[in-house]
Amino acid sequence: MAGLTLDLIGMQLFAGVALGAVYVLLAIGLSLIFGMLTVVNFAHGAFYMLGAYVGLWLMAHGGNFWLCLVLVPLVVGGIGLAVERVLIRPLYGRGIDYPLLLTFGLSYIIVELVRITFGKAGFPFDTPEVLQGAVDIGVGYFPLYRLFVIGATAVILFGLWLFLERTSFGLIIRAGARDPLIVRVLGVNVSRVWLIVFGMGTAIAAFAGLLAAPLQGVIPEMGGTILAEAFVVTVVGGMGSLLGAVLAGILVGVVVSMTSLFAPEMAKVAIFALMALVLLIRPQGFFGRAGLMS
Amino acid sequence: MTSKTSKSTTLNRRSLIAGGAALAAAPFSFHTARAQEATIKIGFPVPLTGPYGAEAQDQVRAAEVAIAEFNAGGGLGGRKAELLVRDDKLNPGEAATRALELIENDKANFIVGSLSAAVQLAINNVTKQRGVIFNSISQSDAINEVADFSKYTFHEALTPHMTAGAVGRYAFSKFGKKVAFLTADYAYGHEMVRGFQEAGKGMGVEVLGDIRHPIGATDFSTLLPRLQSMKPDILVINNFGRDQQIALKQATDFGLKKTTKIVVPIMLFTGRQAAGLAAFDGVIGGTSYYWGVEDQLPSAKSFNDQFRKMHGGRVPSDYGAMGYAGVRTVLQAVKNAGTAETDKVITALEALKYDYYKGPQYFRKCDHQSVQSVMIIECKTKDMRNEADVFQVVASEAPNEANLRSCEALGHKA
Amino acid sequence: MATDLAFEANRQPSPMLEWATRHRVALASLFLLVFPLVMPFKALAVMILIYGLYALGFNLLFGYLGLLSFGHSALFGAGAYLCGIAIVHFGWPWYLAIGLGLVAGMVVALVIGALAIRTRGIYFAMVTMALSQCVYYLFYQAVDLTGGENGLRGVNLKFVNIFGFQVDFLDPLSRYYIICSFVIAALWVLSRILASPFGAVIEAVRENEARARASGYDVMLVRLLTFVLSGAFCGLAGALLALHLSTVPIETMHYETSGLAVMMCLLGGMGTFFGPFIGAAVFLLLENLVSVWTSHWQLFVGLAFMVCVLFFPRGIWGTVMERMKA
Amino acid sequence: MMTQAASQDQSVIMRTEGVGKTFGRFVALKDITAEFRHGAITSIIGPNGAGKSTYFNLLSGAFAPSTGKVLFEGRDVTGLAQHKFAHLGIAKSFQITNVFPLLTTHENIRVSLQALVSRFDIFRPRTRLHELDDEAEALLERVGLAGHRHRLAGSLAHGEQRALEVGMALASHPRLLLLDEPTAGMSPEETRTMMDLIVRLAQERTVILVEHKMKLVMGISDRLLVLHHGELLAEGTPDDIRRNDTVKRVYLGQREH
Repeated sequence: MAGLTLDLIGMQLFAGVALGAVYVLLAIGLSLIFGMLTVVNFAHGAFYMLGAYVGLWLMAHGGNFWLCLVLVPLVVGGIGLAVERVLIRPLYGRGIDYPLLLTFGLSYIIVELVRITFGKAGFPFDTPEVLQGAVDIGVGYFPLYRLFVIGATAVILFGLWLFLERTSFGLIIRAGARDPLIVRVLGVNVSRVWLIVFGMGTAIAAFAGLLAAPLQGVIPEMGGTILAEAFVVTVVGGMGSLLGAVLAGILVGVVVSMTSLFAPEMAKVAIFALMALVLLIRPQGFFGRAGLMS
Repeated sequence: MTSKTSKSTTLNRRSLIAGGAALAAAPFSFHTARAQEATIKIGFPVPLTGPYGAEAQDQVRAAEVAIAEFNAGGGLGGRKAELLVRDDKLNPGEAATRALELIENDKANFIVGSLSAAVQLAINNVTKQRGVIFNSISQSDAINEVADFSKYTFHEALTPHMTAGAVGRYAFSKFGKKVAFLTADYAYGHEMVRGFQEAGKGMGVEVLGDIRHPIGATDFSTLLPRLQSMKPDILVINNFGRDQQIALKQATDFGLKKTTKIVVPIMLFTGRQAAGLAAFDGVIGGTSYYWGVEDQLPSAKSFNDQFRKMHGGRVPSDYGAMGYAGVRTVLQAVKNAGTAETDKVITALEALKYDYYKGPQYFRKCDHQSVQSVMIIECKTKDMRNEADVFQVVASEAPNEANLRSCEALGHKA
Repeated sequence: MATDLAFEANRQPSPMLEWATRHRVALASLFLLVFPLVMPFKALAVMILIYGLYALGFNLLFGYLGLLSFGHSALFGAGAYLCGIAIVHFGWPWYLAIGLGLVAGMVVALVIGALAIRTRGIYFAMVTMALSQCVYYLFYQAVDLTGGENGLRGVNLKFVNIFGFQVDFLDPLSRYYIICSFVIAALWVLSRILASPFGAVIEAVRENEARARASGYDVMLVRLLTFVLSGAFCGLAGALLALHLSTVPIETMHYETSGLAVMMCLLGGMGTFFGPFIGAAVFLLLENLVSVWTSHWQLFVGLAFMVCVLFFPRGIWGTVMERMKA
Repeated sequence: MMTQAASQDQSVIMRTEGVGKTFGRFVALKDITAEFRHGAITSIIGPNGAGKSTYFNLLSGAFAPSTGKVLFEGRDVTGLAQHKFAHLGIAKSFQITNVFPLLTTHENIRVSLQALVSRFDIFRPRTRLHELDDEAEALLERVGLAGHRHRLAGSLAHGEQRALEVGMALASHPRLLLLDEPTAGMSPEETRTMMDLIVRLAQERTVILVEHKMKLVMGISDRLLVLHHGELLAEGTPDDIRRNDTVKRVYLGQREH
């Protein structure tokens, strides 16, 4: 391990956190949707991909990246609303298998529609000009855009926190995530809450997809790979727990980056090994409710 | 029937991929046209779905050109050729099933195709057991080795050893001797590393490190700081397709290009189009074919023109072009042998000396590897004639058996 | 995770249905005899048999015991690899290799099961997936034995010797019937298991774990044993796959193969005897037919799933059985 | 399975020595030492939140106590797995109806019977276990469900389900039967039938019952334990309890319903 310096470890940590940021955004949506609707959303990766493609389309039609950051979540969130209303709502109360299967089928359809519309090959997605280049973060030069991803994630998390803590609607969601029955007891219009939660989850996924686009470029399959990892994060954090999703997301990012330092080819399996370990010690994840969905 | 063309535009590819009009016209006659006995059937399994769908589609287009030429030339005494396209979904199990379908059900005479090492090895195992000629158009070192090779196995594509060797010899002499590798952790990646290292022997090359990443990685940010800290003259990125695009993009973001020359064994035409100039700018890579050589090579010019004519003015990609050569070699051998009988076609293939699109080629006797040129390319940044004019050929290594792994090394008796 | 499909429970069904249920394996055998003749091609018919058997093994755990595993690809893959390795590297006779594949499925099931059975619900699904990914990685890295990413090649079987008769294994129809005989045997064994006292215990545990425990059943042990039995079926299916394809792709172990079992099972009707088979047949046929016609076959597969979920929630066979009972 | 401590009083079937249970920081039960006599009906009573159910769960092995010991026929059974209790001769019914809803009543009983003879027999047809069928039939008769043998347990009326559950508990030939509020949610008529059944069952075995409605058990119990705030408030015969001032204050003082 020649050349293993503190600076390098510092860089790895930063890289890990930046990597984790995208996981966090995806896991939050998954966790929110699962916690409230008990829907295991297999189409989440497809919405993530859709975010990148909608961004691509907007940019090609005269939009800029900053506008996309606002419009993409709105557009994809809108699609999410429609999906919940038309496809998922009829399945409530039928157990978790059915929404799972439906969203799985839906992910096939979304990916294929994108292939038909945009083609099978991917597209480049340029990093916005002001965010290009690398900056000195004390331990080395780190790409500015990745710092922006960390910042943007923090902003989204802060906004979400404000929304959940300071609005009455947020209160309902927090209560509901802890116990879905409570919401009904409170006499709230449950279907409207669920509709909005699903829309929010997909909007955040789309935002994550847009953020990831300049890192990786855009292809129709981009959601598939990351979905499995996002599930790991969600489960490690405890399904239904937002705090868990945040901590687990960063943890997984850091575990990947640290594994990359010592045994890079094991970076992928490390994620799964971590999950197995966490669940064997704590079967409901960090902050999950015990016995949920059993 | 092969004049049926898949007209595709970048934004709308809702076109039928079936190779023949018969398939398109009668979607449910999945037995494929029970054409008269006389038709020479070439099964063509390629990954139409999956990450290499774009390349696969181009392979089909190029193969169609070969079929059309053969049929326009009167076929084999009037016997026409037919292309049976199958989607192997980039999955070896699916590919083996498709190969079984093509052989057992469609009675295909030959199989040409595949776009991954694992897939071609799976198809090869099926075809060699059943004594059917398979001409692989995808890179692999393993398929030439004695364990997998059979007399029915032909390999039209380059091998990682040839590609990496050519790129290595070029790069090490030009950009420096301190080399670091970033390698996808599977056979293809390892084979590339081996190719580079053998090329570097005797050139005083110093390997600073070889960092392996899991195949299908979407993020290299955790590996790049380490590579950066090694301060290499050359960073060789031994991965393929999407992995390569992302790795190049992120290496650019991390500013690696400022201090280091980045080299890839295979630089894909479609990859360059998907990832954009910024990622590929300044990168040196190898390829089996770039259409731009038509100015120097008459065979390339003629192939490109045929392709343009049949496919709405587009130009063939590197992997696509191998679909052409893969099918045309087999059909030419059929013509030379005067029959579609397997053993005679094998003999004809072994005797074939051809120049179809990239200069002279022939199949080496011991492992049926096509001995051919390797082109070294780099991105064009200016003077592009059109959208497809993305590379320029900076060097070309002439066909030379010495650049292949020796027959003994592959386990063949000399 | 309540299933409401307990067709094995004797609640006085119609005599016709009861007769059919009692002789279901015989009836299925008759059907399977003519099955390859109506399929587009024999290799597809074999794939349906193999994936049907795989889904059947999965269904024992998912449909009958009520545990959703996302790790079954490890059992399937272990069966395929061990059968293949026995032939390629050790030159074992084919029948012993199949036996080894079956045992390998059980052993991997025992290991994964022993670790995972303490978790429940969605967590169980995730632990099994994680552990199966670790198994995947193990086989991926053992390049000398498994061929790594290139897959294991050379599982070549030209002839099989059955009671002195030399049968050409490369002949598509003979291959079908040889593999079919294993599948029918497996169906028969499964039918016996479901009708056995232990079959009742499996369902009891699914229906009410706490009650089963209070009645004196070691629920963990029941789960583990069922997991291992499930592994035997999946391991056998894997072994047959290795022989049929003559290669073992690493994809066999990928978690998407686990997902496939879930999909086939739900499509056909979980907790029903033939559901997994029907699901496998419909899935593979649909994929095959549509993918010859258009490269956008995934659109149609996706649509078929959604239609099934929205309109036939009990799956195809589940819906048929329900109609027949009503 | 046999009693090992001969020094123990043979008339005591179950004994708890200083058992307590905490959930996190919440103390549900503390330091209870009590004895249950062989052949008697003992009722555990107390107001809501007194710790009755927790105590019941410790006795029936649903979970282990945080402190103290549980002895059955002189044998220490503290922390033993739940399913082993059935094999020792302890059976229980749950407070919330707990049957196998999608199995028939007959299957419900038979599965319970089978637990003692054939748990892991995976190959013989279960229909060949004739003796179990006959015994299941007899048990159905006993709990008054003979006419419902082919119905799915989930489709039975509430009272019938409770009866079925008692039948299932009896299937393990228990020497000790633990019943958690067996009449919860029942109509007065169903309650009367159930009480009659309990008295009949108690002729052959020991019964411990948890009940919220004190009046109901006064008549049939031999002994009573009164819990309050997780502690043992009093124990004795029904008459003792009736006369106990503390009990009157904390328990009878409340409105019964």
